[in-house]
Amino acid sequence: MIKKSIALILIAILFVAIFFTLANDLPFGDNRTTTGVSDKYIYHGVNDTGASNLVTAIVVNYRGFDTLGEVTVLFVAATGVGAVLYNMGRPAGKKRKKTEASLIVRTGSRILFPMMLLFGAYIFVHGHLTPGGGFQGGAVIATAFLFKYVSDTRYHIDHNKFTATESVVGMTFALVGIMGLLLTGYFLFNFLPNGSPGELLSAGIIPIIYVAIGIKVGAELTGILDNMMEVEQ
Amino acid sequence: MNFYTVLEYIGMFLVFVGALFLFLGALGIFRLPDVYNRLQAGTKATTLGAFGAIIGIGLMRPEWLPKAILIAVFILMTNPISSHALARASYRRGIKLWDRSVVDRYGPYLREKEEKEGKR
Amino acid sequence: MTAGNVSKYVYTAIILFLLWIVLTSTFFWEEILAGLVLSAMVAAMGYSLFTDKGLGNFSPKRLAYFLVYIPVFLWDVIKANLDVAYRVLSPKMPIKPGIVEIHTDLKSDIAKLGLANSITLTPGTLTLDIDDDRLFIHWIYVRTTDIKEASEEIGGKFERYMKVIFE
Amino acid sequence: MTFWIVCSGIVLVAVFLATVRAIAGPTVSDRLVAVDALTTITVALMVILGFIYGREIYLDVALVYAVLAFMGVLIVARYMEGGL
Repeated sequence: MIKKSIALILIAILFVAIFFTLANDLPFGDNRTTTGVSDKYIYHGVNDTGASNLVTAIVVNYRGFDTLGEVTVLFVAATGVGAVLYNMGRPAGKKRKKTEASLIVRTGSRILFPMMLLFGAYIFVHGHLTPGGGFQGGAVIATAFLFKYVSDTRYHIDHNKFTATESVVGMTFALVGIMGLLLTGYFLFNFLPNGSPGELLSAGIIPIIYVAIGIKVGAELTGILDNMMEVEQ
Repeated sequence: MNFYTVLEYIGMFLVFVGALFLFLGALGIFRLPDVYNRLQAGTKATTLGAFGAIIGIGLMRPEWLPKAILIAVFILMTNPISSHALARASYRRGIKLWDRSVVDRYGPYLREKEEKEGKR
Repeated sequence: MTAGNVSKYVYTAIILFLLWIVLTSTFFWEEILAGLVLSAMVAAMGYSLFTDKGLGNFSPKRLAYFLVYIPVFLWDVIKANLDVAYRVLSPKMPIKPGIVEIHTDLKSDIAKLGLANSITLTPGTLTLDIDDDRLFIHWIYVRTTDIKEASEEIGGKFERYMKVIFE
Repeated sequence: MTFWIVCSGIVLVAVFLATVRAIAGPTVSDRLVAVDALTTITVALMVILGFIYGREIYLDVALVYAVLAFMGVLIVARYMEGGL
């Protein structure tokens, strides 16, 4: 009991100390974080890239190559999940029957599924204008497919179509990069005009890349879902 | 007093009513005796509360109105579905009704159905 | 009775395009173009399940009933909330909960979904499960356990609207 | 300004009550009901915050949050009845 109270008092003292140190040193709302290299991004980002969403400008334009790597990481992860789960059924005799979803959930998924897909598409198409982007939009698209899985225990996707889509959009990303290499001498360099920030067709190659990333991420996450929720016949 | 001021006052009223209903919903979740009754309060009151608040904001900023209506309608469509799924799952999980409930037609139905499937 | 594939597809694409317009709330030609392309693509993925009636949903009678239904429904939602407020705020909590069974004549799934959602959002009732034409309703203040009376009291009004709007 | 403080005070009490229920339980469903209500409250709060800060993009965030929160509750419910 005494130990506990001593610990609590110490924590309280520490908390107060940290609070006042920070409160004295860091005035509220002061942007001490913008020093050095980040200044350059903040003050020149919109002019350089034409994207009004600065995070997108950094992720897809300045650091476009990293993003290509990240998408590849996701692809490898999806493949790994598939490899691990491929032959992992439940032990025979212990299979339980899944409870079917009720008619309300099933019908709800019929109506809401296309709408969710459209939300996802909206998010990655507007990646350079509003928060969110390819990864977030892809996650929403995967959520729409998850709704299908939740509402119907026998639902499964057509793997061939999904793999084909994924390959095509992955190749689009790489092709855009190679075109930059050919036209300007740098991989993934922006070769399209920037346009005026705030319009849909602006920011050069960013929208193209984000659409590709969105579809790719959606397809990959759906593939993982399918592997995990596969029904044993 | 022009048109927009009137809209703004209506919007403020709606936001206030919405906040009030959000509070009532939470109070219902806090006070009522079992899961199903709590769901009743939780679904209805929070849905109307959020609906009122969001539409109210939409009226105060007319250029946001379409998207606000979209969010509100989405909530109106999804909230009943999730609370229905929750109620059904609770019953099938074996969570009992309040002991002063007067009638339960669902339990006999489930048992009957199980028997039928067991025979098959 | 279901509509042809073309009608279903066009209906889905139109609804999704309207949704896109609401979502972007602009009329730049780029946005319109993107909306057209995207709604055509998304509709291709989900049109077969989105609707049963296809373009038949746009018939004037259905639209008129739908427009009348909105205020009726909203008024019931408000009544439901005043009801909840009364039950929650009064110190004695006047509740007499129970699960009753009601029957419906609706055939199509979408109409049943509309009925169930309406029931959930209106005074004192919550749809617990649905099986063909039998609905199980959790009622916060049970007034009758008779199936016919309960059906009329809980779902009768909505059923009449749903029958025209979705069937 | 006073108006917003009053409104947020009311909503804060609501959040507190729902959180108490989410912690107290007693069953999983009770907690889930409370969480479901909290997500709806959160969506409303996001829209209100968007208005106060004058940022339309918060509406997008609210929309996506509404989609994801709905799916979250639905999935836990389906898991409870053994449908996953």
